[in-house]
Amino acid sequence: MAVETSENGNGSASLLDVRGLVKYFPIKRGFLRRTVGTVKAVDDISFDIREGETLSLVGESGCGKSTTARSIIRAYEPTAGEIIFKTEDGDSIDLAQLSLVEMRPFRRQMQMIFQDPFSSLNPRMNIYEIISEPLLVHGIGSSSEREDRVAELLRVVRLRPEYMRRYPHAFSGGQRQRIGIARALAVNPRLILADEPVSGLDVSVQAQVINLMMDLQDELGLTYLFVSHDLSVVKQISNRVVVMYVGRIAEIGTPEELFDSPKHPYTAALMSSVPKPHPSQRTKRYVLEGEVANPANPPTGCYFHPRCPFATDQCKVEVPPLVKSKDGRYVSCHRADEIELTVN
Amino acid sequence: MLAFFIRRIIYAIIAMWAVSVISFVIINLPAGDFVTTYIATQLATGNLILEAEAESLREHYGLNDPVYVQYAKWFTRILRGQLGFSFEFTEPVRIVLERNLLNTLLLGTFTVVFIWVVAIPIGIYSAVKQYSVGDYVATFLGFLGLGIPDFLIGLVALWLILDLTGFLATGLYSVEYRTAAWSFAKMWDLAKHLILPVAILGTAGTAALIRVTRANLLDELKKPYVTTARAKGLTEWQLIMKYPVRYALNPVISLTAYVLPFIISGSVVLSFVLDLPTIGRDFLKALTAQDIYLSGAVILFSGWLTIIGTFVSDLLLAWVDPRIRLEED
Amino acid sequence: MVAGAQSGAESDAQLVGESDFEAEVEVMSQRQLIWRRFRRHRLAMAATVIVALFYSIVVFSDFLATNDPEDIEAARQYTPPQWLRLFDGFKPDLHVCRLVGSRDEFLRKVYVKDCDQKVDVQIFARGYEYKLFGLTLDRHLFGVNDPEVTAEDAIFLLGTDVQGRDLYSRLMRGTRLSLLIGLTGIFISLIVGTMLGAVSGFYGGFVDNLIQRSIEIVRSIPTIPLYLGLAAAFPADWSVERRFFAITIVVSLFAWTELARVVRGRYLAMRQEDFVTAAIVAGANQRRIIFRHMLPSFYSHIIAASTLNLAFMVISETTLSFLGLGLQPPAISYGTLLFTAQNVQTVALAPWLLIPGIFVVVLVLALNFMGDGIRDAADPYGS
Amino acid sequence: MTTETREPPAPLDSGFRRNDDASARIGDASARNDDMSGGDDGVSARNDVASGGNGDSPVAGDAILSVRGLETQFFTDEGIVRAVDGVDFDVLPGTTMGIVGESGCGKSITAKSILQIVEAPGRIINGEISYNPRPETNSSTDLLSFDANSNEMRAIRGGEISMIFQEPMTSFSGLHTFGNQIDETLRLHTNLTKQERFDLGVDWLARVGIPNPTQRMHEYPFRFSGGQLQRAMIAMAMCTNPRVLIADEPTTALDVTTQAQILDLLQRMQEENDMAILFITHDLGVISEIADEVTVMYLGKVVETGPVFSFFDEPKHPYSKALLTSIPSMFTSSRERLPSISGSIPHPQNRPMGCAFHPRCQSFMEGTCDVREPELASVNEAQEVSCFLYEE
Repeated sequence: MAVETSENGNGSASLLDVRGLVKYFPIKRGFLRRTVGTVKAVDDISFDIREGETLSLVGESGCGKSTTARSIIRAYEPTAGEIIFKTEDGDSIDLAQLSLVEMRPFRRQMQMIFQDPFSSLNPRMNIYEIISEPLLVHGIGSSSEREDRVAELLRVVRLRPEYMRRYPHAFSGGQRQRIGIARALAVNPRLILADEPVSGLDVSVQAQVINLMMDLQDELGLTYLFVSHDLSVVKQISNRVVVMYVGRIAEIGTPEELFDSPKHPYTAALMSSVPKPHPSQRTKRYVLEGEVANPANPPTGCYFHPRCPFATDQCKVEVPPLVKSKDGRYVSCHRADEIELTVN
Repeated sequence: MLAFFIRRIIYAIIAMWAVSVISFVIINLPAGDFVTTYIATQLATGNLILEAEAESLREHYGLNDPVYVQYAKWFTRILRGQLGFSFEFTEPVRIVLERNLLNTLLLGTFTVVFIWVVAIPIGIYSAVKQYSVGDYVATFLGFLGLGIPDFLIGLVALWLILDLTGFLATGLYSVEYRTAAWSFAKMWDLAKHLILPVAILGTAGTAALIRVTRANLLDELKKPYVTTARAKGLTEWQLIMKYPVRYALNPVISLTAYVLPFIISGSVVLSFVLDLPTIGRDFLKALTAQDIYLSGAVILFSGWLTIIGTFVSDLLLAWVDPRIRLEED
Repeated sequence: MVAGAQSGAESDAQLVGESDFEAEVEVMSQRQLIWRRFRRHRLAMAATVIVALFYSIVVFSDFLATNDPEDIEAARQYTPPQWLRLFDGFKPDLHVCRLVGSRDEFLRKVYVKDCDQKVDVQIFARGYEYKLFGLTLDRHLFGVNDPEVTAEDAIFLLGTDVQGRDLYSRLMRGTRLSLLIGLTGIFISLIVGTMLGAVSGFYGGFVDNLIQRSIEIVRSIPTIPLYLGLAAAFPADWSVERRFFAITIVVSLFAWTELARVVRGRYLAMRQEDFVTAAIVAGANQRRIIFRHMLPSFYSHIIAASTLNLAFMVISETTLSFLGLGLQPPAISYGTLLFTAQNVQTVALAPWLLIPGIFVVVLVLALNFMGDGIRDAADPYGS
Repeated sequence: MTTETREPPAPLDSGFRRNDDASARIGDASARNDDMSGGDDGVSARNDVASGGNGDSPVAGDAILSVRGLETQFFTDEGIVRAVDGVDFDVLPGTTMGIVGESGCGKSITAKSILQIVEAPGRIINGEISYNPRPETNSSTDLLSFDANSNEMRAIRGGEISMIFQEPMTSFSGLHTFGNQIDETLRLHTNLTKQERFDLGVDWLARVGIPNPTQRMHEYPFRFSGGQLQRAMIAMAMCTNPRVLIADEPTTALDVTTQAQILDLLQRMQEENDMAILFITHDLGVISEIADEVTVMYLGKVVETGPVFSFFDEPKHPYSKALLTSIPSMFTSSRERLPSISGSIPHPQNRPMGCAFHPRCQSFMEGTCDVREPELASVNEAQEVSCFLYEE
């Protein structure tokens, strides 16, 4: 599915270009651990991330959004596909082709923020050791320079530098998430992959972290790949959103486009399912029938067709490609141009 | 379930083969071959064996063959039921084993029953009334039972009984019943004699089972399905017995098949202290006399029994757990 | 939507308040936290003290002994224990009561305690010569201050055996040997277990499968018959040292499986942890991830498993030697000491011969409590 | 996907929590759902208990469940945790009371306290829970006067007041078939025969929208998906026709599309069975979708309670206001910086002096908020708030 995605004038604007990314996990059984099947966690997806923007991956659990992020940063080995990254020097390099050792220098340019503020910090290391680790492994600075850098980073994420000798267990969830952000910022990366960074936090703390992330983006010119299942958060933070369903992309668009005039029936259902923020907006919901498809044994054709009210015979056999629709949006639906969808 | 079953059978066969190799190695470890041992025993009883005769014996048993051929021959003989000759008892190994088989199985079975009957209620109580005095007592006794070697308990018990009553509580039968035919009187005599060894043999198992039951049940009691059951209006005991106890005991009960062979092999040491007429006692005699065919056979069969027991336990566990039983593959 | 919405922009700049944590907890490392949790475990603490005492016996066994453990005194066979008395009336005076031996009508030796005749016991008394840290010494913690003491004047705190050897001094020696076997065994199983566990977890796939199946097979072999069979197969004419190592290997034969299982399990669990992914993403290499991030998280689990293994090994040695299949005289261990009490009639005659059994039980219990305590402290949520 | 807005309820005319408009609202709601009307039951075994169909509006001012001064504490090794620290609220018949709060605010413990199923080391220390299934007769009983294991309390649990939980996957026993587990509930609370119980179970599975219900009765929970299990749990809770359903974060573990299905189902069940729902959640969006009344909790205390419209239109407590403005919604515009609440929730053991919210409060008044504890008091005929801003 070679979609020409890096547009908006000159192709140079995209920092990361994912083309035909595939990640299958084998299901192993039996005495000889034979592979008896595959979980198609990410099944041929393409999108790009432009410099300075926040691109969000949304979808329900098991849709492959986290796997996508982890494959991009090579925490998982992608099964197939290209991950073209534009380096600081302006070169384009396919990260998927690199060995893990070759990958190491590029890790300075892309870092990750994790969901669980408890398990993402090594409980046996203090804050200084945690934040300075990326500096240490890349051999950046002397130990006193690293200490200054950690102090600076702590101030950047609004924590007291004096606390750098303390251990993670002394901090609350929101504070730990700030520590995780400081670690990600340590090597001045250009791309940050945030995997559900606020879903482990109390709601009253979420806004602090989101605001911090948006401020840092403005101050440091960061690019975010933001993975979340929380559509409200996604709407708040993103420039563009990729909607995923069972390992495939349903639709790509700006939050306004997707939330106000979805093109894909799944997007519409998803948006309609989000609870309204005020009781006066209670409406009859568009309740999606049936269950999410099993990525180990997905249906034929469009994965969404068994639940889709608009499905035709074509949908049952033919996989819809992700194509540019008439008004310049990307949708993978055979009937995108025929059907009218509204979210309430 | 079928794939699971086949996988388990393959494991079991490999394990049984591994045990046979180990047994063979043990048989062949002592310096010299068994003909040397045989000559020595014969000499001790006053029989002189000529060098030629020894050589023909070696030929007959294939002792001049390469090791793997010896193993193959030995193994095929075992499979045909020819277990060899016991020098210590001067009769075929098979006869020696059969003589005390019943006693051994009786002792093992009663011990398993004893362990379940004592340990499971205590384990359940201990978990449900966590941190109560009874729980502490049970936990401490459990540790004690695990920490004291069987033979020590046996010795102390024997000594105390001897000291207090002047009665030497050894053996499984009183002298007058030792060779008598089975009768109610003999069974009653056996029952009296079984109490001490069963209790001692069961101590460690009971202690272990109390700990396992308690730990499993404590884990289960925290699970959300217990809260669901409570919210239905069940009484505390009804719900504990129906749900978490079922969960906690599934693995425990399925272990029955696995525990029996362990108890039989574990009875070796106690049989020695209490002079019980079991295969274990014969085994120990065979070991000290380097009676290789008998000891090899015991090691082989207790190993095989255990492997079969493990296999049956796994199947039972799979059977009681619908998640495994109904797995499609 | 809401009147009077607050402006929260500046509140982000608010720094972490001091009041957020208790002053005591905040700077503690994970190791300190584990230690603190462990200290709260009273029983485990007491057990640790006991284990430490046992290990001091390993080092100072000769210093603690009163008589030469090898000395045979046929004239003093089956002497009952002479309890150490600290006071004479109300006057502090370390002594034991003299035992007067005679023969009864069956010509058996009987001893009568005569507390009018005191045998003085002194601190740092001179006794038989021994080596400690390369020095030849003859001072003992306490004893009768005379290297050439006669049997009549010697003290036998825990009585004597059939050959009139001092059980107390032999027990000090036996502790040394039994614990050394355990320690050597732990060392072997630690190396084999952690290596195989690490390899199994790290490489996965076929290697993992092979190692896991081997562990299952080893675990399904009944321990006692195999131990006995192997021990019995050692030639009777082996030297004490050779037998020592052979028995050590036998007792560590099964102990490695548990360690391998623990290490592999922890390794696999750890690999899923986000902080390990974070280290990968940071660009750390394999070595740093394993040694800096993963291993420190299972130290305590390995220590706990080893402690429990040690108890198992002490029991195994004792049982084997008790049956005459493990260590053999003249080696002195718990097992060989109990070997002299194999017979109930002997026990009835000289019950103090079972005292080594009490040592075994106390040691094994202490190791169990300590191991459990470490495990609980290392992993408060259960493993 | 029509747009149909609900009218805000008419202003209430007295200090009483009147519920005159309850039936109107229900009628309204059923209109929204007429295309979903499930299979007509006809099997309902004992719907005669405290019946009162949709038409009989309850006598004014009577809550079916009224919680007063509830205190539940946990006696841990580290000290006493006051998980629920004096909680008051009322649940009116046929309506949904939403309890909203963040982690550690005691909302789940409050729910479990009502049924007296708080796990050790937790204990209910104080309080009164009046259950009044027949408001017209005014025959209320204090549930806390019953022993937790008494027959009376067990008859209430699962019979009169049912509960559903957050984790559908672990809330069923994996070793028993679903049929076995629903049968148990029916056996405890009805006198039906085995066959009748089975038929009723099948009927309820069908009603909550599970395909092949007869076959499903014989299946084990691991064969159900998460959403189906939550439906099955609702069926199990509803099969005894309870007067009150306590839903403890029933949609938190579910995806948003499944959440929508479950919320729909719960509303339909409420209409069909005329029961009150106590809905516990941390999600204000869910509250705005389903609740008629809202109670906001913070660190074991109620900070505000009142009708859902008043809460969303005119939140009184600074914490409520902050929550409403700091959480993004589908209607906040993109890339907008939201005001945020500073600091984090204290550990329940390090509860701040005075008003527990004062260290994070924008309206903090020194010398008052950090010294005294505010009481829950009426600020108008509908809302009650515990804040010194409203103290006369």
